[in-house]
Amino acid sequence: MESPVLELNNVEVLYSDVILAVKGISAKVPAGQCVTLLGANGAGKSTTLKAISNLIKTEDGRVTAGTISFDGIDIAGGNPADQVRRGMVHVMEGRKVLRHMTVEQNLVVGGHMGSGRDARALLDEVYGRIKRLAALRHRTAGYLSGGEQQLLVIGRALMAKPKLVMIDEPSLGLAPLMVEEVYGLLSELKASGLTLLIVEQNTRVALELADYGYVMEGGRVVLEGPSTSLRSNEDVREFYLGLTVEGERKSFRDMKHYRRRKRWLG
Amino acid sequence: QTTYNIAGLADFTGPYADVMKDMTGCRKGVLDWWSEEVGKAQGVALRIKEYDTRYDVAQVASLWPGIKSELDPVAILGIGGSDAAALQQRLPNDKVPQILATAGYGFAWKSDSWVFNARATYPHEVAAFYTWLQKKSGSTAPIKVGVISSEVSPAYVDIHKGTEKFAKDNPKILEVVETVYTEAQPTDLTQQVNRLVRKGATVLQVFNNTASVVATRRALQSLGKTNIPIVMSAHNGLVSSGKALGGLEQMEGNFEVYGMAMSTDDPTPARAYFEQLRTKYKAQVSYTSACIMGMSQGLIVARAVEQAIKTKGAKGVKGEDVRAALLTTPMPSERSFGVLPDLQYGKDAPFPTEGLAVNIGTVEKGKYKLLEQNVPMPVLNKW
Amino acid sequence: MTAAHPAHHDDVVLSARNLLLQFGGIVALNDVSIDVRKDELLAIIGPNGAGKSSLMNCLSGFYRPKKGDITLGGRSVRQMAVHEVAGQGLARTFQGTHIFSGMTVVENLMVGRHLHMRTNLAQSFFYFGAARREEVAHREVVEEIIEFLEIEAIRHAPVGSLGYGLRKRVDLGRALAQDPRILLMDEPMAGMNAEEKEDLARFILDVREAKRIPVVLVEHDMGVVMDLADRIAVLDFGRKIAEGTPKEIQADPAVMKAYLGEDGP
Amino acid sequence: MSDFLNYLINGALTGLLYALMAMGFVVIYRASKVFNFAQGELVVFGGYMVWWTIIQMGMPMWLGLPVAFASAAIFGLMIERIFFARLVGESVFSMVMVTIGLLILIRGIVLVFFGPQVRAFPIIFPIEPIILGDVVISRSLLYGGLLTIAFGFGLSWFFNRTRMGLTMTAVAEDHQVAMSMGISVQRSIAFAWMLGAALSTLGAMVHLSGRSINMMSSDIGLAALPVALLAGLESLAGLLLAGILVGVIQGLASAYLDPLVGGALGSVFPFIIMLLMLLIRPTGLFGWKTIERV
Amino acid sequence: MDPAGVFATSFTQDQALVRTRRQAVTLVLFVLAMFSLPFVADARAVAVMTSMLITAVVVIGLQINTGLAGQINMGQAAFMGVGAYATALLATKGGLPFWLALPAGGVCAALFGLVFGLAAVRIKGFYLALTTIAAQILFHFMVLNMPAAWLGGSNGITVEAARLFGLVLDTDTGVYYLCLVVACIMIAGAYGVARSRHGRIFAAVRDDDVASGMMGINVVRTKALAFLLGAFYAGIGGGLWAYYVRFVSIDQFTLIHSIWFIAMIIVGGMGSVTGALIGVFVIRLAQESFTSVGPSLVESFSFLSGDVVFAAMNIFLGGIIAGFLIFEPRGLMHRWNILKRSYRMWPYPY
Ligand SMILES: Nc1ncnc2c1ncn2[C@@H]1O[C@H](COP(=O)(O)OP(=O)(O)OP(=O)(O)O)[C@@H](O)[C@H]1O
Ligand SMILES: Nc1ncnc2c1ncn2[C@@H]1O[C@H](COP(=O)(O)OP(=O)(O)OP(=O)(O)O)[C@@H](O)[C@H]1O
Ligand SMILES: [Mg+2]
Ligand SMILES: [Mg+2]
Repeated sequence: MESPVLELNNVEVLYSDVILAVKGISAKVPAGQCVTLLGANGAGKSTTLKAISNLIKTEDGRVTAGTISFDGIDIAGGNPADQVRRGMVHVMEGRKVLRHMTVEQNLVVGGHMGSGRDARALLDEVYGRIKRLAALRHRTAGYLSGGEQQLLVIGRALMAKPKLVMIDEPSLGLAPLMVEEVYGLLSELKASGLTLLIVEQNTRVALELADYGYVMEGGRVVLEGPSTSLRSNEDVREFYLGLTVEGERKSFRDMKHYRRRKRWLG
Repeated sequence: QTTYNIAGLADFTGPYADVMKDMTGCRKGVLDWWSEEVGKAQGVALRIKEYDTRYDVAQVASLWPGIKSELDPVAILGIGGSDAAALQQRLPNDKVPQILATAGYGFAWKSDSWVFNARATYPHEVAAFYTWLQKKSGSTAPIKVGVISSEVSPAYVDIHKGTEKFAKDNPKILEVVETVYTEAQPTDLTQQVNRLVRKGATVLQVFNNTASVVATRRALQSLGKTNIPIVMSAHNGLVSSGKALGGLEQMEGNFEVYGMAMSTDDPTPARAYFEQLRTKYKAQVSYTSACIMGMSQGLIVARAVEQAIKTKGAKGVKGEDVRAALLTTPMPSERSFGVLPDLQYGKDAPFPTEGLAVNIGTVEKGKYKLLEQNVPMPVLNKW
Repeated sequence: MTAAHPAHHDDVVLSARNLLLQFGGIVALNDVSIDVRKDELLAIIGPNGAGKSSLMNCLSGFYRPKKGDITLGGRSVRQMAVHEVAGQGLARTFQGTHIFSGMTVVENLMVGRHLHMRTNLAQSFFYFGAARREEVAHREVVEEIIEFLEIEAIRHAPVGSLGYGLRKRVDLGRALAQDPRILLMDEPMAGMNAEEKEDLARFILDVREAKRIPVVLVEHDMGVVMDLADRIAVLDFGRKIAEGTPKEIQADPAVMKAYLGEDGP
Repeated sequence: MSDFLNYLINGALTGLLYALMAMGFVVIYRASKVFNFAQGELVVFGGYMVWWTIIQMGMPMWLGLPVAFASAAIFGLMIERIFFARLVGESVFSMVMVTIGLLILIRGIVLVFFGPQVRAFPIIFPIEPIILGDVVISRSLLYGGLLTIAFGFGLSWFFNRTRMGLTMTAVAEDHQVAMSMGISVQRSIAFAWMLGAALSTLGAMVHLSGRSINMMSSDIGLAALPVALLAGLESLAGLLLAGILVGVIQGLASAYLDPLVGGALGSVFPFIIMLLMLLIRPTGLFGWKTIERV
Repeated sequence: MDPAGVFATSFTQDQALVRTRRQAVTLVLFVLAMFSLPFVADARAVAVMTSMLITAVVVIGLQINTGLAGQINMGQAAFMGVGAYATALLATKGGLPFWLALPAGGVCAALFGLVFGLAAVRIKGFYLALTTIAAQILFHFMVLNMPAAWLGGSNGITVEAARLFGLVLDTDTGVYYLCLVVACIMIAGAYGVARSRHGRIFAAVRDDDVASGMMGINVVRTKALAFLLGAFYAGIGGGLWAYYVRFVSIDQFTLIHSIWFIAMIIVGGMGSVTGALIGVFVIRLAQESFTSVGPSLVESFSFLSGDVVFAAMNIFLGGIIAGFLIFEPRGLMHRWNILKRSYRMWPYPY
């Protein structure tokens, strides 16, 4: 296997000098593949992504240990703008569109690093990939529906002509059809050679797309493996896919009032 | 040897910062001179310590009790409004008189005061000017004046209110065609000045600040009406305004009026006295109206102490003795080397309201020049 | 925590009739009517931008519909301001996290009690006395909720530093602290994994069991909706296209097409 | 009638000067989301730069003005380097508070370096007014007004149409999002302050040409406030209209109402208009409407 | 966070401000020290403390309004001015004794503040902050342009010293005690408000006014109330000021004063009453010690003249504020809390 595009080595992240949110994780994202990061709320998934793009510095956080290398270069603590220039874009959680600007302006801003001349071509390419956006180009982004906003932020990331896109919870708050549409787009992107790192709560769809997955809990990686093996892991099935041992979907009605201890904690 | 302390209230970082160096330098110079040439014989020296108040009432109020206990001063030399505002109510208890550098204000026009001004109010002084101007013109028609003022400081408002009062009481002498309000730093006064001129103003009164004088002068220049003079006072006078316009010649034909010596090049006794301060007492100052204000304060207090020593002896002079000396003893002009006119304080106002005279200055052929001396001041009623 | 409001004879607690809501040219709600009956969980589903949140916002008084009427417990609340609607016993949780991030968990829940607190500013000023008595009394209610939601450990943690799931739980607690007559929840489970959804589902079920509060739930997770809901209403492009039991909805071809996709959940 | 025309035209031109001053606020706001309370102090600083190059150093205009602009821009850059570079990611609120600290700081700097004296400001625009019949128009205001209009439209085009302008607008929307797209928030803020300082210098030139400068000249910043708010903090072209509106109303009020009232009604009028307008349109005439979705 | 070993066993305890015996002792000692100050300290210290107390009352009001309820207010000096004028007028023209004139002045200021609070109904954020500057300008205009007989116009108003049980409070000590007692009441009241229902909804509205509305909080009323209360404090401070200087005039309450008040809550820390007190103390101390040191510097280094030394003070003060904003934007209170926390966690770094 060739050397991975992105590699994390024992990374620790500290917020406000007191909260240790990520306690030493190591992970690899090989070129052209899709890797997913799963885990409960507060496990430190978003923090990990923000550590890679170094957006944590805006939240009074910093990487205190470990290395993050992208294309073989250590980028920990680097400037977020340099990260984008090297070809890595971070699509943040919560569909952060530029709300007062139009869809097209959002895209143009996304492509601000490229040369002015191919901007037009790039714009057309994105409109071609995400047909819906073309129709919305003059709408104010803040008033779009949730799904449209999600497509927009992905489109905006593409405008930077990235090698690696990191997406934080792309299916958050999306209706089933919309989830399919977004993941359809993501798998097309993967097919076209883009490397993806996806943080997801919707484990089912994420594992369908991903080649490899990591499960985080309490700031550590507790489980990792190819997505097929994760999918058959008992704990993942129970806690992330919500399936019974037999593979039936559990009903939310007859929840037990206690919880089985997770094996990886024991 | 006895040293009496004097508290100096100065404004190095507020609105009067621009003139403070000369003012504080000169009042210190006077006290040094006095200690050397008058006090030494009696074994008395005067010492001043300057405090920066930013011309802020809060700062004065919180500083003063400390100054009082630290220095136990026999007098305070203040600048103007804010020093009076902060202390006038408590000085009768503290028994320390305060002498201000500026002319008096209407708001401080109270009887039995512990605050004293070297000069009467600005409206008094400008009224003397109008009276003189009318007489000089030989006509009996009232002088028509356009007032340019501003509301940024209550002191400015006080001045134009006083002027309007004088016009009301003396319609034969003065008519205010209009009072125009400007910003503190007016951009362009052409329209306003044009209006005043068309309403028949033959003089413009600008007593607020140098920037306003400059803007007014520019307006007159651009209207081609430089024959209409501006009258101003010491704090925004001909020299500083001329400097701000890029040259004294720009102020040709305008007037300045106040009841102190004028800092012209004329060989006056005041000038000679100043030269002595500079050379012999190493005061690092230049001869400006701010300097004259400082000298006048210094002289008033020094002469009052001198008087108090005469009555009380060299030791044990207190603030109340200084005040008593001020109230009882007239100070003829010679005693102040012509810096001030003959001066006699009374109990009914913090400034001498009668018997005062003003000087009028102008710029003639590009030179700052004393035009008229000892112009008597008319009676002005309280507004 | 007994219900503060007298039981209603009418079966319908909250009812919206023929709502019309427009934003400029966009019709967010078009002739939508729903009824929420006593002691039921009504789920509202629909594609993104269908108008679900808009409907919730109308019900809670945040948006004012152009046409139509809304009654809560028999009283029209259409003209009421947001806080007055809340005063009528309507509580809600939010799609994103709308939580008071500068405060601790306890304080957040205490804000929920605000509706039931009565001391005036002067009493607050002279804290000792009425104000303190009231604080303590309501603190007891809040502690019950804290215990119920199992968040004792983070009682004094500032919510700004909490993870998403806990924040959602605090959000729910805050709504419960209002002791509401009806509870609206807008996508409470978005961004949670199966385990956390199970937890929250359990709380929702408990709320209904213990407190018998009707709940209106907007949610995209079909598993949750189908399992928890008594009835489901489906919105699409601002119109209600279907309403019925989970079974009926799952079988409805229009719903399949508009929302679930051909292959179902 | 000619009076009225005079007040109208000069009011409008004065209003455009306010708009130019307000442009400094808006440019900084538009590219960094920071409302700069020290704008008046920037004007004073820029003004002193002009004074220093032309009067103190005796440079000819063609050299002195560019040097003054450059020094002002460098000053703006320094402000960013020293204060804002460290604050990226902090709340906008604390950045705004920094500008309040700056206000006090720049006052001190100006006092120490240039002293409190009232200084003559160079004559940049000829003093002789343009006289058309009864109408007298000040040249500095007229040329300044024309420049303001050009800058208003030019900057508006820049921020709304060009790629660079849009990236800066993105910074004003949300610092973190902008960063996630590889926009250098720091550079945007630096540019904003440089531009803001340069515009302030231009403003000082128009405002003070042929007059005088001292520390108190910063008051014009306050007078420009209602214009910025009336237009809405995001709108550059809108400033022109708001400026003219405020200028004309102020001019007419001080000409016709002041004598009636016997007070400076003209100078409070802009604030009253602003208050009333904001009650009707809370984000000004052309400002971004807040998008609130729950 | 509490030191180890302190547990709240009842809700009353859990809500109490003073939680350990040591804190209680410290508080009592502190109050005693304040009351004995005139006996142990020199006149300057008492005067400085008096001005600190007055400023503290005003700044706590600003803290309630800006720090707690999140409404930036650049007109606090104007509100203070309204209180000072109202107190002065009621005392001189209305002949009210000071214990009536003072609260009545506070009420007048509160009503003036309410007007801007009502503007907050629609106007938000910077727009609101900047409209409060209009308060400053309107106040100035009104005082100068009402008939002079009403508000004194440019003449200002002279106030008689406060009298209580035949005692005339015209000495520094008398005024100090007056300010101390009033400030104690107001500070205690602020703590009361901050930790009860009203303070909580102020913070709620600050953090998220949409959610607040849906919690049944009348957002409009709450914002108006925050302005009202903040202005009330300013008014009480203004009233004390009137009895302290015994002369009020318009130039005592300007925009630059408002800006300094804001600087104080920046330095102390937003949102906490204690922070406001710390901010007042630190900034006033810096200002006052500069003005104290300055004259001696000028005297002992004759090559430095006053214009340089004192101008440099402004750079110092501006630098202090800017320094705080750069290195500790959340104020001293925050730094103190972190220190406390790491001290209690020691030796574990996090
Ligand atoms: N800005 C911050 N300051 C302090 N602590 C933070 C901050 N952001 C996150 N944390 C803490 O770091 C931990 C990890 O948070 P993170 O957002 O990375 O979780 P996550 O796995 O993305 O969860 P979710 O699924 O809810 O998005 C949490 O405990 C959270 O409380
Ligand atoms: N404040 C608003 N201003 C303008 N348009 C709005 C506003 N709120 C909602 N809309 C529009 O109304 C429509 C319905 O939006 P709404 O948020 O109710 O959808 P939703 O069903 O909740 O979607 P989602 O599942 O994404 O939350 C959308 O087209 C949206 O753009
Ligand atoms: Mg996350
Ligand atoms: Mg929604």
